[in-house]
Amino acid sequence: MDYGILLMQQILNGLHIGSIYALIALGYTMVYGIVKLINFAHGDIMMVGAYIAFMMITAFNLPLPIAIIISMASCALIGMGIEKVAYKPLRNAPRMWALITAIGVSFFLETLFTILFGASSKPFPTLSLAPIQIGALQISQIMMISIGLSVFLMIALELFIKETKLGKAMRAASEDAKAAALMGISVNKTISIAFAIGSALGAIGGILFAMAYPQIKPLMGVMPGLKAFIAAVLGGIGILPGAMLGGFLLGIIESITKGFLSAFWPDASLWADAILFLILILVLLLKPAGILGKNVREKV
Amino acid sequence: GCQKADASSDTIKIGGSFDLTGEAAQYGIATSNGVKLAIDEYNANGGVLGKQIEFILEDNKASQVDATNAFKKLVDNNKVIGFIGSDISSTTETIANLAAEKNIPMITPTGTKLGITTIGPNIFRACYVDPAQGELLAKFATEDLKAQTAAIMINSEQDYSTGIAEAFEAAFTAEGGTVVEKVNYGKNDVDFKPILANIKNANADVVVIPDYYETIATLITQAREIGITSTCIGGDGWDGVTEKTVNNPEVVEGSYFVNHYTVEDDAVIVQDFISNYKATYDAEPNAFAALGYDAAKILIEAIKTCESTEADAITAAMQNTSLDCVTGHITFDENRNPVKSVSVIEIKEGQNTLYKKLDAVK
Amino acid sequence: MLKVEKLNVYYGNIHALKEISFEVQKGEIVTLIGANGAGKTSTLQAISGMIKASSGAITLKGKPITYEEAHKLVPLGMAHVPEGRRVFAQMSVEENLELGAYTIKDKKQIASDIEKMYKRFPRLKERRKQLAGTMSGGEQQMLAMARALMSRPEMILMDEPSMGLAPILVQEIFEIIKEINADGTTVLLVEQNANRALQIAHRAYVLETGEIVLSGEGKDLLSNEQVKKAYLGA
Amino acid sequence: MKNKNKSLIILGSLLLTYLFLMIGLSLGMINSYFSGVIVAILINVIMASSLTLVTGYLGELVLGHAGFMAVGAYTSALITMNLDLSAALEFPIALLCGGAFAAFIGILIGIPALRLRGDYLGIITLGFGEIIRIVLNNLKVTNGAKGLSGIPSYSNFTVTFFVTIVIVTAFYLLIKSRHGRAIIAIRENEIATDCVGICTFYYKTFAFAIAAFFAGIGGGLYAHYLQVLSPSSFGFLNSIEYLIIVVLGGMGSLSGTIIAAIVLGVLNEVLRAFSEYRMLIYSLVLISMMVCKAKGITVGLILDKLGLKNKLKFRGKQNISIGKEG
Amino acid sequence: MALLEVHKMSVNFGGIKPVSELDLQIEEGELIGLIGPNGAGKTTVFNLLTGVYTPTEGSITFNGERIDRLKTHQIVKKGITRTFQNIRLFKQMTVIDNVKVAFNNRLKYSPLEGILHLPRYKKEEAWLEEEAMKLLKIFELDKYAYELSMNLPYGKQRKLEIARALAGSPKLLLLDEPAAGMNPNETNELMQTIKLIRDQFNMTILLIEHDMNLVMSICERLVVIDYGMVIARGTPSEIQNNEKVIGAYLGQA
Ligand SMILES: Nc1ncnc2c1ncn2[C@@H]1O[C@H](COP(=O)(O)OP(=O)(O)OP(=O)(O)O)[C@@H](O)[C@H]1O
Ligand SMILES: Nc1ncnc2c1ncn2[C@@H]1O[C@H](COP(=O)(O)OP(=O)(O)OP(=O)(O)O)[C@@H](O)[C@H]1O
Ligand SMILES: [Mg+2]
Ligand SMILES: [Mg+2]
Repeated sequence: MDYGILLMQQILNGLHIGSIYALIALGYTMVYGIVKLINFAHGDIMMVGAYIAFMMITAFNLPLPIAIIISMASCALIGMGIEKVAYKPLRNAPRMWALITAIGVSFFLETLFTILFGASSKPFPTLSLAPIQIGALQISQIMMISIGLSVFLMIALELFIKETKLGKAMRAASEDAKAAALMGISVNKTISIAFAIGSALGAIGGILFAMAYPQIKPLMGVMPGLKAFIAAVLGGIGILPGAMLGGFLLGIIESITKGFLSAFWPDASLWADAILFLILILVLLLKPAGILGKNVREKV
Repeated sequence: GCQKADASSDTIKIGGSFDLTGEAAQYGIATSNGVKLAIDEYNANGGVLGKQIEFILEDNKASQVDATNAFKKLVDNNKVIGFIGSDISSTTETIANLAAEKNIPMITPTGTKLGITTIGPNIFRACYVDPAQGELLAKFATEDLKAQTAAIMINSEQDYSTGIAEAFEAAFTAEGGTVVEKVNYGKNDVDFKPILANIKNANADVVVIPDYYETIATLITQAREIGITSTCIGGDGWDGVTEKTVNNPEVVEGSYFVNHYTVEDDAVIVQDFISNYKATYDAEPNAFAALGYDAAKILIEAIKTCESTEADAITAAMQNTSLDCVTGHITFDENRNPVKSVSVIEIKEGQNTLYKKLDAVK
Repeated sequence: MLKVEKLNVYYGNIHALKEISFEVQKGEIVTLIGANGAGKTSTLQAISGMIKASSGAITLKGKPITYEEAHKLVPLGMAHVPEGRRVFAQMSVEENLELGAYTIKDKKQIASDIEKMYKRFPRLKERRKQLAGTMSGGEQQMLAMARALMSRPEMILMDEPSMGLAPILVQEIFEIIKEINADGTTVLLVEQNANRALQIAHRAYVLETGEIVLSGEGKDLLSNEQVKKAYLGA
Repeated sequence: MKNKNKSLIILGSLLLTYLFLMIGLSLGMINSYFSGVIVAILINVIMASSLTLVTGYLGELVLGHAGFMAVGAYTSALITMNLDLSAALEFPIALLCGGAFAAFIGILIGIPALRLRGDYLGIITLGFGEIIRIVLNNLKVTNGAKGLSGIPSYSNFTVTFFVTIVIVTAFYLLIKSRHGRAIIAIRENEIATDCVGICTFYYKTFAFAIAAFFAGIGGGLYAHYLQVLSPSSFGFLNSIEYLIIVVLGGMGSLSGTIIAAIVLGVLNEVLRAFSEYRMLIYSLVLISMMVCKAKGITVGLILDKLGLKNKLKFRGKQNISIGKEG
Repeated sequence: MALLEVHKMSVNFGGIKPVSELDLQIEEGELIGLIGPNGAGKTTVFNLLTGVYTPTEGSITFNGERIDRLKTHQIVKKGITRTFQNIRLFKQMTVIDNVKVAFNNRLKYSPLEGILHLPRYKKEEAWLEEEAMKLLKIFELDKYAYELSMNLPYGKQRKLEIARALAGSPKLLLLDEPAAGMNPNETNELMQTIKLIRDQFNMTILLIEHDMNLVMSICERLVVIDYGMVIARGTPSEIQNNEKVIGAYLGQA
């Protein structure tokens, strides 16, 4: 067996699932960046996005791109709505309170969709694009779309946050909402926008996920949501390039332990998640603020 | 609320508990639908012992604590005289302990873990145990598919999957075959490409995938995508997979699995079940639903036979079951596992078709 | 310019401001003095919308703003140098200044104003890329002041702008206050440095446990025995 | 003086509660279902009050508490399954060993983990919790995914009731001691705590170990109540469940935690009949409870508004100040 | 030998060198003022002395022992405590508990003794209550003892910080702008209190302050720093007339 090819193939696999983690993690980070909320419902927004696209395609026979746009727009609205109802009242409360509300929202969306669509999975229409063969390597086209999209969106968002006025306002509002208001920044508006962007990103992530693993079900967002959260932390929570890097890394680590390591150590995939978490723990011990995180010391 | 015991109650109360909201809810719901269908049919025909059957269903969201509370509630508050459930093995085993202690006749439609029924003389099941499926698959692979090499994919967090895999490996080796590759994955995995690379390299005659249909659908799609062409086989968990692959039916084409029944079976009971289920739930009945239906039937028929609602009498009657069911003609062995025939299903043109029937194994 | 009538503020059960009424005319420097916990900060915060008044009426340029959200007051020409500086710690000095000019559209004006601030506080120019949170206490105080001025306010509320500043800068700050006032900005100033504050103020109010107990011209209060004894440490 | 009286009253009312429940139980008025629900709630009380030591009092986010419970559960179950002593002897031994081993693991994990803060600590504890679960899933002694069965049924109502009382009391007293003060001080301001000469690292690890110890005991009770164990009962969502109780109870309030455990436990049972709609209602209740909490709407306030504390004077919008950090 | 001896101490934060080659000596019982322009590095000196930051170069000797590599809590045990420029109280704890926490190192009972209310616990806690109250009385905070510290007005919070620092029974007390946010009258009161504690506890005190009235009237010696380096040392009157200090810090009054 050619291990080099195997390793390359596994890295490619990792980049694929990683790019989806990255997209979801970007959404996470948008929201986290402004309200410092670990939005446990983000994975479920992703599920909602996938379901909306599914409905658009199967029930209304719309073409995929239009379905994606509708799904993103509706998720943006849903995200803003959730923020208004469930998070805004807790803005001045201790952070862990909002965390619990987020969990509540997550349960709510999961159950609501179970009731609406049933607990069992639905086959999601895939694009049957033939994989591109480069030598012994196979590259699926959906994968290239996912990777390209996540890199593009990361750069666009980073520019938005760092350079635009609105982006700066978001950062200011996240640090000290009251002081930001004294600058004339409408904190409510900024937060709404962050949720809209984050949720729309979640929707894209959900659709790409559904296209790659063509089943959707109400609990589909739980694991990717958790992984995306881990990715965001790994890269340095609140940092957009970090989220993307974390997502890719996570995907690669996963696929290498499961697919490459297991060629030498048959039980590797039994321990895959443990290995993943161990790496995460090691990284955080060496870099307590994540890979790209700056450990800014509190001025005393 | 806390009700007083009412011996002269005018209904016969049967309890059930399944995962209706947890991580395996799709299976629990299908099973409980089968149960409900059977009970509704009995009630429509006048019930049993001249009384209507009241089926009380409690959710346990796949949690052992919830299963315990649900069962105790059914017994203590609702005074059920028999119990059907649960779906997955962990909650079923939890309940079986309690049912043995309280001596409530119990039958699980789908709890396949080996030790469950030996917990007490009143614990039965409608499905076959995991090892039996593994052995059947091994036999089928060597005899019918003439397979010499096999690769196994195991969901290591699921005792159903590990149980079948272990038995398959033992039997397959005993028959002279070699297991050339074994890979594990977790219950939450969706990206199987990494492990499939190894399966592809192994290039075995058959690939054994003992898991449930939703995972199978995702897994096998990716397997075909990366160019695995081996024949795939599996257990009863596969029933339902064709629905999940309607968009790309070619991925499961030519696969085989052993099942409790086949839709092609023209026995009246099977055809009635299928049409009634479709009419009631607007969905195809899968093996879970069929087993739920049979479990209910076995319990109710036992009550009918012994003409009593007394636990020991029902248990004895269940032990002596000899009944035509959707999943075949069922009798019980001394460990209260069903002895029934097995259908080998071949997926052809996106449909489950009967390949052959195997005799009952023990 | 600013009119406060019968303002009441509660924190839970604490009645922090009791029926406070006062006025600031256009072009004036008015100062509020009082002991710790008298309610000076609460007054400023209620005006700028950082906390909600329980009752009372506040008008700015004749427009009622009692329950207006804080961010809507900036376009009306109000700025607030808050207690405790509250600079954006994770952002650079320059970004802090840019945010001060959030409501200003004219990019050229912003750039020239930033230069102006750098001239006033050379230390800020030296540290323009440093994260504001790592600056020393006094440096942050300068930044907070500069940031508020960036919006070119007509009315500025200042909460202890000289706190933690070196003596040489304290002089500087009071010079700046006079300067911007001369340029037409109305100032409502809260200061512990009552001596200096009363010297530059046109008028002053004395606050004691949430109530206004005394008011008058700055110079008059400076020689008021009661004030001397209580606040000037005579 | 006042304190003595208070604790006597509490003790008395506890005993009365117990007697009342026991009589109910023996007369058959309270059946095994209710006593089962009570036992499950009591175990949740233990789990949540141990978690609140770290999350509420120390102020650190922990997302892997179920892991410690698992360690205690498996350890104690393996002991009682393999020891051949009388129940009265082996059960306490098993519980204590379970607790001790969980505490040991807690220290092992705590030493590296506690160098991190906030969400990073949260994720790292989540990681350790999952690692524990995966280890249990792959070990031979724990019987892997199939889990353990045939564990003796020792956790009856009386045992659980008194163990819970002892644990909660111990927590209460610990919080009131110098150690408790140090732990709370760390939550309030770590740098200042350091600067008054307290080794924050030691006290953090200490809190973590104690929490793990009691979670381990909780796990032991759990194992001997259910009689079967499988690794999947100790996943991430289980940890979340305890966190919900802690936060709902008010973080750093033992009585609140107990009340929340009871309310959620009862809610869970009441809603069971709604099957599919159960989680929908549960989640809505959860969200509205948190929103009400944040708006300061509490039972006390409602009583206030109803005039039970007479003064009904409405003072308009109030500025309720709450600490920013949790 | 001096109580505190700082020799060529420097610190570097990625290019910025807030303190460089600083020498400082304090004799037992002295009351010294550390002054200098904003951003001169005064607070950083405190952070270095208390181990919040570790010096990149140089040494700190306290009471004959090197302390520059010790952790904060170890340094506190050696006898240096401090207050903060930005108040850092245990906000949600009562006033008295704020002080009690700082007594922690002087208590010996174990967790088990605490849980079981054994005699040592009772004895020590009773002593603690008394001592903490005594300290609060000095600062006239006793009537707020059971209020949450965050509900105190600013000036009282500063006093509580000093009380808390004293609870560790330090040999050297570091006060960072204790009079900030106080009006002249309150500053006067504070001055009296500082004098009082120095006499009563025979404490060595190093204080940072921008209020010249306070500094000049109670400090025996002043050290002036700018850009992390000492630019002048001397008695208040010497400093007041030092051209360099006037130019950089005092300004023409
Ligand atoms: N967030 C709050 N929560 C509760 N009470 C508060 C809060 N903020 C202020 N108070 C109380 O309100 C009263 C007035 O406080 P305020 O801060 O306005 O006084 P101040 O005059 O600015 O005092 P200082 O000179 O100390 O800054 C004080 O008694 C204070 O304790
Ligand atoms: N963690 C840090 N990172 C970068 N620069 C820092 C850091 N801490 C302090 N500085 C810089 O070091 C210099 C000294 O700060 P320090 O707080 O010691 O000043 P200070 O003398 O106390 O001033 P003030 O009187 O204004 O409080 C400042 O210019 C500050 O910006
Ligand atoms: Mg103030
Ligand atoms: Mg300073």
